[in-house]
Amino acid sequence: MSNYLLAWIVLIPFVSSVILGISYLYSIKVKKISNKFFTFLALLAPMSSFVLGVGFFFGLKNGVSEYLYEPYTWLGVDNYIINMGFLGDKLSIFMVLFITFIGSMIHIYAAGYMKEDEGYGKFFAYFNLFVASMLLLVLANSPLIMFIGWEGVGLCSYLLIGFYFSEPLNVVAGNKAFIANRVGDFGFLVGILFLFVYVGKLGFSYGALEEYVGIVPNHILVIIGVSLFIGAMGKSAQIPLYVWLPDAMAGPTPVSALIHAATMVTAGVYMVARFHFIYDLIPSVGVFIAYIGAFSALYAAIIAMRQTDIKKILAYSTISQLGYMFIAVGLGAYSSGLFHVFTHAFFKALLFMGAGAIIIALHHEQNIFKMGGLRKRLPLIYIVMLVANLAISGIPPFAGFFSKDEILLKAYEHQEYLIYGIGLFTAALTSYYMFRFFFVTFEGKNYISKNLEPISASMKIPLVILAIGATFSGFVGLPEVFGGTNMIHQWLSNWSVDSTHVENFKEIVLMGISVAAGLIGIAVAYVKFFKYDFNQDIKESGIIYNKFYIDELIDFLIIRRVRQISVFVSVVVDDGIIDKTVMLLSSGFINLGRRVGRMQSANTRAYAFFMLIGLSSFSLYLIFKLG
Amino acid sequence: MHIGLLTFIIFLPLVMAFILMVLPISMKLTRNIAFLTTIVVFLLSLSIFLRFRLTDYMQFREFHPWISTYGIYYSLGVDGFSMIILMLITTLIPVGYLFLWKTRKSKGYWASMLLMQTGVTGALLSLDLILFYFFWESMLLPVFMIIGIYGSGNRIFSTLKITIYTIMGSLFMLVSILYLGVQFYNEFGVWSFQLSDLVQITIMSPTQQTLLFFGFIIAFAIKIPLFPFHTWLMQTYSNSPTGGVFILSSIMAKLGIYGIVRFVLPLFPHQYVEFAPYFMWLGVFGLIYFGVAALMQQNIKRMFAYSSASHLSLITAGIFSLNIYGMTGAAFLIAAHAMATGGLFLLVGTIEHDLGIRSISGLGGIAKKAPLLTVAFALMILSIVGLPGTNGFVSEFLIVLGLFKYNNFIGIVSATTVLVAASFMFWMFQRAILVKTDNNISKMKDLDKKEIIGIFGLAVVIIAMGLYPHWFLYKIEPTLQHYLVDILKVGVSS
Amino acid sequence: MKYDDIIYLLPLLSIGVGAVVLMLLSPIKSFSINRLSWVTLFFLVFAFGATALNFGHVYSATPFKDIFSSMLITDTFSGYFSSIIITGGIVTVLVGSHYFEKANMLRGEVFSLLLFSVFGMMLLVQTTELLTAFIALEIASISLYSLMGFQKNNVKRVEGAFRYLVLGSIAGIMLLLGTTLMYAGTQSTNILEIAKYISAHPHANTTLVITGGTLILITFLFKIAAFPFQNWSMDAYEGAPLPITAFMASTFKVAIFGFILRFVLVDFHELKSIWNDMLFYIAILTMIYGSLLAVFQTSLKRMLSASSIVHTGYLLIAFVSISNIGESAATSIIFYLIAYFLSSMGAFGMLSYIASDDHLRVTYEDFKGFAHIRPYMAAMMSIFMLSLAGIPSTIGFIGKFYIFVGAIQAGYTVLAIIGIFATFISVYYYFKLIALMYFYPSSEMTNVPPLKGMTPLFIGIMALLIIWGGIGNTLISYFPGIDFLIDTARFAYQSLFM
Amino acid sequence: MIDTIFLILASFALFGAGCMIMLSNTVHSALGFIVTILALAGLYALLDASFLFMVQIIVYAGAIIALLLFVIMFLNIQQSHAPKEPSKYLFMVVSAIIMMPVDYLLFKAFYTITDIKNFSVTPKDFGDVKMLGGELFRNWLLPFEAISLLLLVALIGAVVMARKKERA
Amino acid sequence: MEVSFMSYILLAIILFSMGIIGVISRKNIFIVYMSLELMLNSINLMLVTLSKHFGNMDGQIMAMMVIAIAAAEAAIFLSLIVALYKLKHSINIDDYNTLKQKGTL
Repeated sequence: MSNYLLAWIVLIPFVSSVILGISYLYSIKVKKISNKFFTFLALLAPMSSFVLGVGFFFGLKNGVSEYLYEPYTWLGVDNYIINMGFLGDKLSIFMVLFITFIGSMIHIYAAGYMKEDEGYGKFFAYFNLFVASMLLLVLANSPLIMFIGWEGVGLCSYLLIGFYFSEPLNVVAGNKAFIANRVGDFGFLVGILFLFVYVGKLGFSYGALEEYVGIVPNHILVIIGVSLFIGAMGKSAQIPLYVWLPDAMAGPTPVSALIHAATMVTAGVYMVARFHFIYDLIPSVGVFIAYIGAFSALYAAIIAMRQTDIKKILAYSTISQLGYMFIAVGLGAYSSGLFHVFTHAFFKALLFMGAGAIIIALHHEQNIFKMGGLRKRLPLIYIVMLVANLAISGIPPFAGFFSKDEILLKAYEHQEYLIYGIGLFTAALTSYYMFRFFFVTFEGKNYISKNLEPISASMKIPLVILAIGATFSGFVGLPEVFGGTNMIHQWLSNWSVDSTHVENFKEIVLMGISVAAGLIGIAVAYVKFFKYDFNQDIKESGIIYNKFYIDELIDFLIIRRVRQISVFVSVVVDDGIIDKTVMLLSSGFINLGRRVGRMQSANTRAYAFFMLIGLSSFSLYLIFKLG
Repeated sequence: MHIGLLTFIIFLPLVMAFILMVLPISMKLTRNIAFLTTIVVFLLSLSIFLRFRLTDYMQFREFHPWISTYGIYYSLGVDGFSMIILMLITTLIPVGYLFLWKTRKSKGYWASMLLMQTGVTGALLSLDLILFYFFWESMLLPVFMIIGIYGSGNRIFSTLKITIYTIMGSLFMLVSILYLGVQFYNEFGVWSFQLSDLVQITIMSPTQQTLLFFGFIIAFAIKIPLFPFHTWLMQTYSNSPTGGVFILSSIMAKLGIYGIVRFVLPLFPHQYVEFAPYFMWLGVFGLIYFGVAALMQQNIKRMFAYSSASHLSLITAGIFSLNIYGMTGAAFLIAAHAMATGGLFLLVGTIEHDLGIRSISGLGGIAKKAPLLTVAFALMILSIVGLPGTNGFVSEFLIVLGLFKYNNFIGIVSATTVLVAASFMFWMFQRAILVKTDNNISKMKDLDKKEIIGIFGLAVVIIAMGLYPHWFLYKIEPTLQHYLVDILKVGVSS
Repeated sequence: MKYDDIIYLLPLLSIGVGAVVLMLLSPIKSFSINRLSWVTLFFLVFAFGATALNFGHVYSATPFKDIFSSMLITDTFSGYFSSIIITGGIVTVLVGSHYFEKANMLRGEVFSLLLFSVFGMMLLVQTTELLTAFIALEIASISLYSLMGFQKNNVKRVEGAFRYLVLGSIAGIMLLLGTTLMYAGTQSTNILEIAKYISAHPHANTTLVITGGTLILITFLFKIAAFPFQNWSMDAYEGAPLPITAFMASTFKVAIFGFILRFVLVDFHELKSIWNDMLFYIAILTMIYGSLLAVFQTSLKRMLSASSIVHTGYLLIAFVSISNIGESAATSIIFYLIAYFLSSMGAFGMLSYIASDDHLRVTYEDFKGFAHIRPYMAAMMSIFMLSLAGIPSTIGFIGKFYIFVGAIQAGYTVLAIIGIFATFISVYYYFKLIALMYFYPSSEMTNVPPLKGMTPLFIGIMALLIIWGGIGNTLISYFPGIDFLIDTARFAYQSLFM
Repeated sequence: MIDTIFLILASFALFGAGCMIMLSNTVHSALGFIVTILALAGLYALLDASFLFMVQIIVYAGAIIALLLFVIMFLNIQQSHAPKEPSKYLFMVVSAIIMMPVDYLLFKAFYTITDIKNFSVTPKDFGDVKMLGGELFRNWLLPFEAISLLLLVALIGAVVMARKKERA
Repeated sequence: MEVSFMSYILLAIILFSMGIIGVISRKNIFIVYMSLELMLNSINLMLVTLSKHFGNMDGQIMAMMVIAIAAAEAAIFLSLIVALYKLKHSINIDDYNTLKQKGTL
């Protein structure tokens, strides 16, 4: 594979997006263009990128260490030179592959999901723009170029959350996402700046950074590490910047599947892995990250237990699962974290798409307590959702088991028992709330059955493919205990830190414990919800249902205060003090003039008297001057 | 005698303005000819850009005696820094014309626009301080006319306010210029107001220099405007017509920055370095102050005024950062912000043209009626908030980097720029453009062909500058290096 | 050479003869105002031509030395000032004939008195003898009193004239007293001989001379309306008919400066610095007082009157600077005088052409939307306002530039700053008029004179002159530019010392 | 002898001037002024200015003051017309105090030339018409001519202002 | 005691001051006028004294001219007084205040 093709991985979706956007505008302004055209163009892009990605994958597999393509100097000021560079190493190609693959699936799914929508072309324009940005993010060879993709995906997220922009809530959610991400980006930017200032002169590609990062003083590295992680917090919805993700579910379901579950939110994990050379030097920050991840996982899981909106449940589960990933990368087990990214992409995309299918089928009903008994009526969906639920609950042999278990194992290995405990507990909670949702949706009694909307084939095919993926993708990382070779670890050997390994027996015991935790969760859910009676008028409420009132708290503590300050600044300080001072000075001068104007009294004697005073003072002056 | 290209660039609009005013032709013909004039000027300046050599000295010099008794010369020249702004001006003005096309104004409007162009390009290109002052004041008159005649609201008051405010500033500058000239005479025995001559003065005490420094700074600070000289801005922007606010925000404010770099920096290098930290802090303070104030504004133009002030404060911080990054970033942000803000004001102008003047709460749902306008609007906002991939990001990054190089803390504070603008811009976008409300917006029309051409040109440049900034930047660098190394003597990356 | 002497005296003579001729013509009923004004113009233009004969070089002569005992001098300096004064007369006649017709002042004596006034002023700048100067001043003043009090039914006129007369007499007495003291100090009243005496007795006690000079200076400060002798000017300018106000405010000021510059430069060149501290504060107070007064006026005429006080202040800045940088400061005064003359003569002239000071278009408000009715007139008016405000591209800017550079060079930076401050304030009241003319939709205006005839043409020429004086340069070969004006002023200065 | 005459005339002059500025009746003060003028005329004579002595009496007392009194009569100014001036003495005191520096300065200035000795010695025909006329037409022709024009202007002015109501 | 030059000068100065005092403190328009004339007269006295003091005639000639000027002024002054009296029916100088500045505080 030629190096320059790396650029095309990004360019194809980008160009496709631009063409789609222009044709969409053409379509609504001038002449209608058929959806087929959009579909064709939209699907072509991620698939082509995927094919290119596969090409690079084999290239790397056959011994090429990395592909590098730097077409031009992006920015060169003084001796800071940043090239527009694309780096195809094992990590990025790994990311490219699963992004384009999942992306293609969700494109196909969306073609069905959105087919009635009048913003069809626009949707795919945004979608491909997102894919392009995401690919730029992972393929960039420099943190700054990565930042372009980083913000690009944030923008697309904003655009897609507010896809139905006439509704205020959607736009508000989009804004929330963007601003929260911006808070993270602020941290990210500060991190980049520190890095830039300390090592930028020696080059700012990852390679150069890795080589020279040693010259950065340790305390600065800590700042850099934390700042960059703040960026990851924003993008990957970790405490405390997670607040946007549940609201982001306002977007169309494929968006939630692609962006807010499978790909974009994992950018933070990717970023930490990409900067592993920094985090390797500052293990304390790594532990901090792991703790943040653990608490996010637990916290989100707790909230998810009481949610009623199907997509909100999935959103919180996403936060929770992202927490697991951060546990892994925080502890230096980058490849384990990425393994979970990989498997999570499958089952979470599957969950969302399944949920989307349910929502479509039920005429945009999202409350799980208004569903029920769908098992027989949507058998395919039932099956794939079962697979996905088992996967997320960590039941072997589904994909989630391998990756999640590995993370718990790593936590245990690093002797972070608290994290391990939290992780384990969260695993139980996870299986509980997922099966709560599952049972309420598909089982139960006394539900009201409504007419179902038919689900199109283009929605079903990706479901099946992903279900297969969710089942078997775990086997690429089959633990050595089971005689497998963890291919992910092998592939990402640069990113897997060797650490003390527990004995096989202990490992199996630990696996057993986590599976047991999962099963306990399922059991509790079964007891409580399998025979859920829809007649009972249950209203979820309480502090957990209300997400610990965090949104209200933020609104009260930050947003309202900022608005008050804003009003204060513009009304009191600007208009009241500064402008008033200026105006007072000028009107004061005019008023002084009016007072002085009284001297023009048209009184001859007064004038003469005034002259006399002048004459007299002249004389006095001369008397003194002449001595 | 020899008349150079720069003279044509400066005076062609002036001559055309007079011809158009005197000839008894219709408004439409006037407008078309005026537009053609700006296009010609654009082509002329493009030829300058392409023939520009990569050096740090003044190029395309023109030098003729004017008032020889006082050594005042008609002296023009362009270097890397002014070339960027020249290109900016000559590119933006035709775009502005495309948007102003449909405004049913009189001939005087178009003549004033041309006069304004002469004023700004003249001020930009003159190297003699008196000549500079000459243009600097002259460009105020067309603004005065445009806002006063075609403005809205309390336009007369705000016109007088801007006039008096800016003239106050420039008069301070005049005293400083004269003082410099006299000092030069005292030292060398001949009169001169040439920049290249005045920098050679050595006999001034630090106190004198500091006072003169502030004499200049006040003039430029009012024009920019910096805190606390900004209160004219909000009223003027909200009351002036599209053309006026477009020129004011995207071009004239930038000339304030330009003035600091062109004149204050070489004339008072010591003071420049000495007071740089204060101005950096002032800039960063302004960035946040104006940003916060913008949040709750009801009038879009007023909000943009605050937004402008916020960004211009950042630019000011950048040029005082005493290293090449901050200065390059500032130069780049001048261009980026001019395009984005100019574009925004033009778009708001079309909204205003269709719907009349409304506050943010009086709008809403425009996106459905005018998707093209919305797309353009969004792009400009993205540039303003510094989204990577647009030119806004590159410049903000460089400025923040420059400040960071100076002092980590101020760098971190200035990095909040990514938050500040985003918060109010997106909120405004949500309320005014996207979300559907009960307001009657049936008169809203989407962009017409000319506007599409104009805004498309801007959009392409914005994206191109975001994706390949180096191509736009490398011609400035020698100039800025020259400033930093030879004049300020602080080195490129202190 | 008697012939040369007559040539030198021709301007003065023709004006004097003209005045007498007009006096004789005025009772004849068949001579309408129009015809009389043509006759007046003839004499004025003739005198101007006679003055112009000697333009362009430095000369100095005392015609009929034996007869007039060297009391009369014609040099570049006097030629310069005479031509300004004559131009002032021409503009006043052009503007005035229209005004007088409108204001029902059908008296031919007006032109006679005007010429007498011009004669007095010319004599003032040509004489080297203090008593003659006093008489010349009285000729000019008494003609002006009469011109002001012409419409004796109008209280404003008569009262303005009366106040001017009373206070002017006091000022005249100061001049006389000063002359007496000079005579006491030097036994002579001839400026040239006084100068000789002073330089011949460098160590003599100069108290008398200085006190006398101070008293003469006070008269001068009174006539140019400097603080604290400024109060009369508002009333006199307000009271006078507009063309006469124009004539007083611009031309008379020029003549006074012509005299005092000669007096101070020739006699007090060495001693002048003794007044500097005093004049320093007077300049400041004059500018501030004028600004304060002008800033709240509603009547345009009063605003222009008040602003003329401010311009006096600017001139005083240069006057203070003379002792440190003699030549350039004096030249800057001479230059500024022509700048101010053009601008204020134009502004007053325009005002008197389009307004009558009693009922039509008195205040700012009355000019709302004027630009839409008479765009060219509004443009001219704007040019005059801009020039008065000292905005670049007008001659007013160059004049101020000159003065402020001089002040800084002489070490009076504070004065320059205060001057700048006054300029800044002046922007407000000058631009207010422009704003009102342009920014309001056209309103109903009655009786707006048309843009045709000699008067607007001449005012237009003055507007063009202002622009030319602001940007004119030597780009066009052999076409005089600003340098030409500055050089002319410099020649005038140099001719004083021949 | 001269001393005595001077003192008498000076006190007359001061007395007249004092009457003039203090009396409230217009005609009375005019009479006071005449006293001063006549006293001054006497002083002129004392100073060998015989022609001026005559001019002073003829022109001032005879013409100007007569004209003034004529105007007062013409306008029929009664005592009742005279303005009420309750605070005129206060004004006088204040203005006299303000006037002090001026007086002092003038006095001081003139004091510098007292050393010229020949104050009482003058040529025989000093101040008579012949000498004055000769001087006037030899050395003072220009102001003399100018004065004639001034009088002409004053004439025109007075005529213009005193003329009856304008024709329309 | 000898009558010196300074005696005359002193007298003239006192008369001059009285003239100014008269102008400032009196409201009667005629007395104001006479005070002005008094000032002129005091200057004449100075001129004549100086003339004698220096022994040349210039002072006297100037004094004569001052008298002529005073006559010219008298003509104008009195005609203005007549005109004003006809309009205002007052000889109080303070009553002539038509031109008073308006709009003051």
